[in-house]
Amino acid sequence: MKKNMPSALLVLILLMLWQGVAMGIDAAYILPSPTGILVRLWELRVPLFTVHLPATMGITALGLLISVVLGLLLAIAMDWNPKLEKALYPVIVASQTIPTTAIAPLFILWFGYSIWSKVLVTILMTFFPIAITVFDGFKSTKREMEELLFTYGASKKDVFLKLKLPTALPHFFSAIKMAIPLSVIGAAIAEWLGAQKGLGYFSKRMMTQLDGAGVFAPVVLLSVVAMLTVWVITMIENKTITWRKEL
Amino acid sequence: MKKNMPSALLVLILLMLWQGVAMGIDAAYILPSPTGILVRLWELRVPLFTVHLPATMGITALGLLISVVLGLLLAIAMDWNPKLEKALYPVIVASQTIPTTAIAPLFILWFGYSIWSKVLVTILMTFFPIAITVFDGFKSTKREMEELLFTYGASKKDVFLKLKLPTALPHFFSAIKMAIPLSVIGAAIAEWLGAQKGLGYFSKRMMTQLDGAGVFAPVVLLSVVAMLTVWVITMIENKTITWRKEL
Amino acid sequence: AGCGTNKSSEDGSAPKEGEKKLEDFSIVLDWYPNAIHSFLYTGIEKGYFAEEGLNLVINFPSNVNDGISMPAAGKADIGLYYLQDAILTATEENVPIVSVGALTQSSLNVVVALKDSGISGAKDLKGKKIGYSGTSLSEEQIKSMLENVGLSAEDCQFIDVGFDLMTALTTGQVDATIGNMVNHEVPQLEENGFAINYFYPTEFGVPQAYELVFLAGKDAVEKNPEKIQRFLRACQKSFGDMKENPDESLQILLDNQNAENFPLSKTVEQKSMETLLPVMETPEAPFLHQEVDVWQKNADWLYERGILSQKTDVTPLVVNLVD
Amino acid sequence: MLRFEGVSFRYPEDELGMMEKLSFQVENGELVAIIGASGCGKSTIFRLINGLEKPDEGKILVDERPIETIKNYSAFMPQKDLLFPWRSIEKNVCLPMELAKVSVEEQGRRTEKVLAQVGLLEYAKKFPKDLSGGMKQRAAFARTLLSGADMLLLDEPFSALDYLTRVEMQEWLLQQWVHYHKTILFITHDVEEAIFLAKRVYIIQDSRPFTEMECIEVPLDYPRNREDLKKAEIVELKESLIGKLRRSVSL
Amino acid sequence: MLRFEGVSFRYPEDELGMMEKLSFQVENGELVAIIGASGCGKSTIFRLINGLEKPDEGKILVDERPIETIKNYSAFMPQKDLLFPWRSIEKNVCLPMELAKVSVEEQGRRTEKVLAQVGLLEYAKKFPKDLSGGMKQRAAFARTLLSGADMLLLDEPFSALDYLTRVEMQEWLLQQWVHYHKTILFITHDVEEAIFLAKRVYIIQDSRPFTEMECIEVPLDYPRNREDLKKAEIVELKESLIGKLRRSVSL
Ligand SMILES: Nc1ncnc2c1ncn2[C@@H]1O[C@H](COP(=O)(O)OP(=O)(O)OP(=O)(O)O)[C@@H](O)[C@H]1O
Ligand SMILES: Nc1ncnc2c1ncn2[C@@H]1O[C@H](COP(=O)(O)OP(=O)(O)OP(=O)(O)O)[C@@H](O)[C@H]1O
Ligand SMILES: Cc1ncc(C[n+]2csc(CCO)c2C)c(N)n1
Ligand SMILES: [Mg+2]
Ligand SMILES: [Mg+2]
Repeated sequence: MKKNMPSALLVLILLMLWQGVAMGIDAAYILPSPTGILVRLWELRVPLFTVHLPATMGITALGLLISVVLGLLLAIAMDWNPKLEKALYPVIVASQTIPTTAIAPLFILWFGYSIWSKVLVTILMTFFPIAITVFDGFKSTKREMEELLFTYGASKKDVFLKLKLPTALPHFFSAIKMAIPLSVIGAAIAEWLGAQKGLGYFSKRMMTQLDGAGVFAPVVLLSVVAMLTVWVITMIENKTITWRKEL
Repeated sequence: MKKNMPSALLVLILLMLWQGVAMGIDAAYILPSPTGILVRLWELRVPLFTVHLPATMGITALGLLISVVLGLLLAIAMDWNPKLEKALYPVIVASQTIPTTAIAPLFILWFGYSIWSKVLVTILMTFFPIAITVFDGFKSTKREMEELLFTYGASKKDVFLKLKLPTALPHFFSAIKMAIPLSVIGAAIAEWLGAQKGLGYFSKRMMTQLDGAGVFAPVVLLSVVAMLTVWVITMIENKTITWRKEL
Repeated sequence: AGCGTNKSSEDGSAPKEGEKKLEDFSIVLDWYPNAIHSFLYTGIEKGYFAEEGLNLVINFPSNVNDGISMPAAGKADIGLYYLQDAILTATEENVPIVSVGALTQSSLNVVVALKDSGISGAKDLKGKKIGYSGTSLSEEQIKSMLENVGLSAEDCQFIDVGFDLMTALTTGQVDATIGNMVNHEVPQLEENGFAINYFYPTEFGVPQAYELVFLAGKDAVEKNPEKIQRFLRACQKSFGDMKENPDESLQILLDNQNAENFPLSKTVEQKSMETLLPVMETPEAPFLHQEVDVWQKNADWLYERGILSQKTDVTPLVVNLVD
Repeated sequence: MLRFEGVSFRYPEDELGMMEKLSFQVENGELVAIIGASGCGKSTIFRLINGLEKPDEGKILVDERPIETIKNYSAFMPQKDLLFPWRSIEKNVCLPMELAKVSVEEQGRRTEKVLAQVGLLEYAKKFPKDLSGGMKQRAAFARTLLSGADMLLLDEPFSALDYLTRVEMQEWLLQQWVHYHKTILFITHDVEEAIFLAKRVYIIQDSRPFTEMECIEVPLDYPRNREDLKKAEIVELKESLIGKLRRSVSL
Repeated sequence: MLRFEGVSFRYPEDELGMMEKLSFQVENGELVAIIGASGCGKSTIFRLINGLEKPDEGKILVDERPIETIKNYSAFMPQKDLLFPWRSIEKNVCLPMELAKVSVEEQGRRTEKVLAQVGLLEYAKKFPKDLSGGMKQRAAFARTLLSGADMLLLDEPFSALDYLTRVEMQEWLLQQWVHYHKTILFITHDVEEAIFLAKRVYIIQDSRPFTEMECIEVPLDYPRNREDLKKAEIVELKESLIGKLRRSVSL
């Protein structure tokens, strides 16, 4: 607890500043005050928690899961076969530069307003960073250690399991921590394109009504959830990786 | 050239597949064919290149620049002062989980239709990854090397310049390469929210008209530009960092 | 560019230095430019706004509600928005906005469905997927239409399709859409070869309203009404031209259209113009004229429907600056 | 049997070749030392044997088969310890056995035994960062011994050990060798160590590229005794070996 | 002058303390060797002197001032080379001078001179990965010498060098010492090296935690000659030192 003091203090100061400015402007549709947002969050708790939060969580969870599996598979495949790497790596990097959000409306034409069009946006936002980060992790194994394993007659699989996997583990954690916020952003974008529920949709709807506090309420909810997830993952990471500065 | 063969081949195969499927569906508004996109790109070259491309490039460039400067400053500040780190790091990580896109419509109310509302979205998308990645780079300096410098009577500044900076350089490059696509996505999102020009805006308009090829034309343009930038940066990186596997 | 909190200071107090120096006057449209906006382009082309010392800057909306939010936030001098939505937002969210003129004297909003879908009236909407632009009133209008024919709105699905009303319909993503203009979408869809059915919400209990109104920030109207008056005067003059010479006016619009973005079809816009001219000005009401009474009727209806939380007197919302 | 047949090699970064048409051979079960000035190419020979560098010319054969075609023929102890920071000492030592699919119980048994012998039993559960330099070296040595290969390549295995520990390790290595009769090549800077352990000592002399290694037989039988080192002929041999070490570096 | 006053220290990871109430002192301009079994705590003493670890108890003084209050009093050559992979050998050697704000020309001059002396002149522009183990060690040694500090702490500086190179480096170190009269503490496993270089030899004996270090004066004057090592009393001293090295590890 104690070590989080400075951070808590900073957040408090920022919130107070925000509250001050918001009260100064006194126009919730331009800048709602934190207290206003909390009040609104409380008022809207039923639809938010029973309908919209589950909907968005479903999209992000599904999207993340598929992204992680796909991303890992791809990273492993590229690490496995240099031909695959040569073929895929530039394509992946390149594909990352495609502003998926711009073509996202097409997904609705492909999948309709089902969850899949939204999951696809999420996957496209998170899949590439995961694949590339993890692959870079595999690539950053220490040459000398790889050579050593090689002299022990290690198979490719052995090198992978005994050396590359542990080396890439910190990268994997970074990738996940990076992907979580991205998946939330992806879901929010997707819900903009057309949705009947979800926190992104809800937020947008509130925007159309110029209900500033209502815009922020689901956003606050979303980021609290994302924060908690990131926090849990950081805990796991700290437990797992004790040798970061020693490699 | 030769070493890019597999990748070129893959791209070719993918394109041909795409073309085949698109011709099979034969409904450009669901899935335009690559050739159709190229034709449209050519037809639209004048507005795309004279109006929309410069507009979007302006946003991304400005956004990236500010993000890089801010992100670096923040990473350095946190590295400099443990108190600052304790206060800021959790806040930054947390703030990354805010789905900025969801509150982005508000930015238009703050800045109007000016470029700044769009630049802000771009900054919010790219700033955090840069700050965190670079800071993690600073943190990953080898303990023993830091101790050695310390015994030489190195000041904090020396440790920073002589050890942390070089150690974090690869992270910096990764951060930039990650930030470029994100900035493009950011700009595209921002242009959705409100713009009179720009490739994202253009693409969106084409969607309204069900002009599938027109949707893709600016997307293709954007990603070519982003790809070129990433490529240039990779070149610089390869020239600069020759010791990745040796640390 | 600054962060605009002290909104009125930039707009309101710019000193006039003779005829040469034009004052910027920004307007946010309700939709992409179409026949209903011809008079604005005509006015620019003919210099009527310049005569009033104004440099009219036309912005298209990027969100459906920009027509109200931008003038409210002081980021635009005036916005075009829908009357019922304006009442709702202005009262429920305390958005400081006033209406300074009505663009049409009657509703244009229609529900459109493809003929194949078999939807021809409110009774057929039950259980359908309905696309709308995100304005919350559209939902209420559908519900009230259903209740008007003795159905409940329980299982209607509402899908926010933003600006993509036509495409959502034609690609079969939704069964019907609300928020189409009878003058534009209807002929446009027909020209594109779609057989459609359409009907007015007003046929099913929704009160008649001035479809679109000019909204300005309350502050701006109080502090510098003269600037808006100048704008409105120029509008009236422009509308005069549009009425006199619709073809010329249309041509100006077509010349100014952004073809790559939102191409207009001449024939469609001609039809649109024919529909519009009789409702933008009627024998009883000149262009821009608005009656508080019409506003109040709508507000009362909103209250009856339970959309407005309080019975509201809308008199302060309506300010007639010209006649 | 290990045989170099006219092997030439040059690091791409260097202008001068490292070795040219080098031929030599080591019989199965032999214990051979390689000595030479710093930077003369000793470690490079090991890298070649391990297949970590490819000769520009010539062939390297193990039991008459080119090394490219075989696997698992050698166990290498590099100059750096290269312990994996994410594995405890125990787990580090297990590594080659894991790769050789030795059963877990067997791994446990052998690890315990070897750790006891190198004096690290109480450090089994610690991580490399908690060990002193010499302890890490012993852990790396233990790891090498437990790889099942018939040929051991040891690059300065005892350089970081104090005199007594070193002597014990040497004696223990000799025991192991007598017991299992593996082929052992080792690099050392300690001429006494070379003489005490090796049957033959290869000396790399200064010319660059070098084309041959002088070979000197140690006139002692196994098992050997430390006292043997005080014999006049051995002391003389030692002096002559030191004399033969011509540096390739110019100080 | 360096003085330990009742210093106690324990690594948090260990149960047993490393040292307890240890006191000793080294005069300015002295050349002192520390020997002891592997893992007995020699490197730890250097870490304490450098302030990299804080004593749990007691004080460490340099010139009567507690080390926390002063800077730049020592130059440390760690057991690992720790060359920076992104710097050429030349630049690596320059590092301490850069930190001491030595002018660039002066840096160039000194670097060239010292690199010539350690036999790495032609490798000046190469990067650490292109060097052999012994070469890296010499580069690290050169780097340490060029730091301006008055006290040098050398942790097994010559362990990876062949006999001749090592002897030359030793002689050169002695010259440097005679010339600049710096205080030098070095750790070695080579008893001969300790005797040849040092005026006094500290021996860490096996008990854990250790409370004192035995100190032995070497009865030789400077400048010394290699031949001196063959004197009977020195040979005897050497034997007795080896005898004194009781391992703390149980083999
Ligand atoms: N960073 C550390 N954390 C915990 N324990 C350590 C650490 N460094 C060393 N030790 C422990 O302290 C003891 C002494 O280590 P030290 O490095 O001082 O030995 P040394 O005398 O230099 O040995 P060597 O000659 O092998 O280098 C060892 O038993 C080791 O396990
Ligand atoms: N990876 C490499 N790339 C380029 N040159 C190298 C590489 N490794 C070693 N060298 C060069 O090859 C030469 C011999 O190196 P090697 O490591 O074989 O020496 P060594 O005999 O083992 O020396 P030492 O006893 O100091 O370890 C050195 O001059 C070195 O500069
Ligand atoms: C040509 C044209 N087409 C559609 C609309 C949008 N629209 C008309 S009515 C309505 C519902 C208001 O609650 C909406 C969204 C427009 N403005 N202009
Ligand atoms: Mg070597
Ligand atoms: Mg040590």
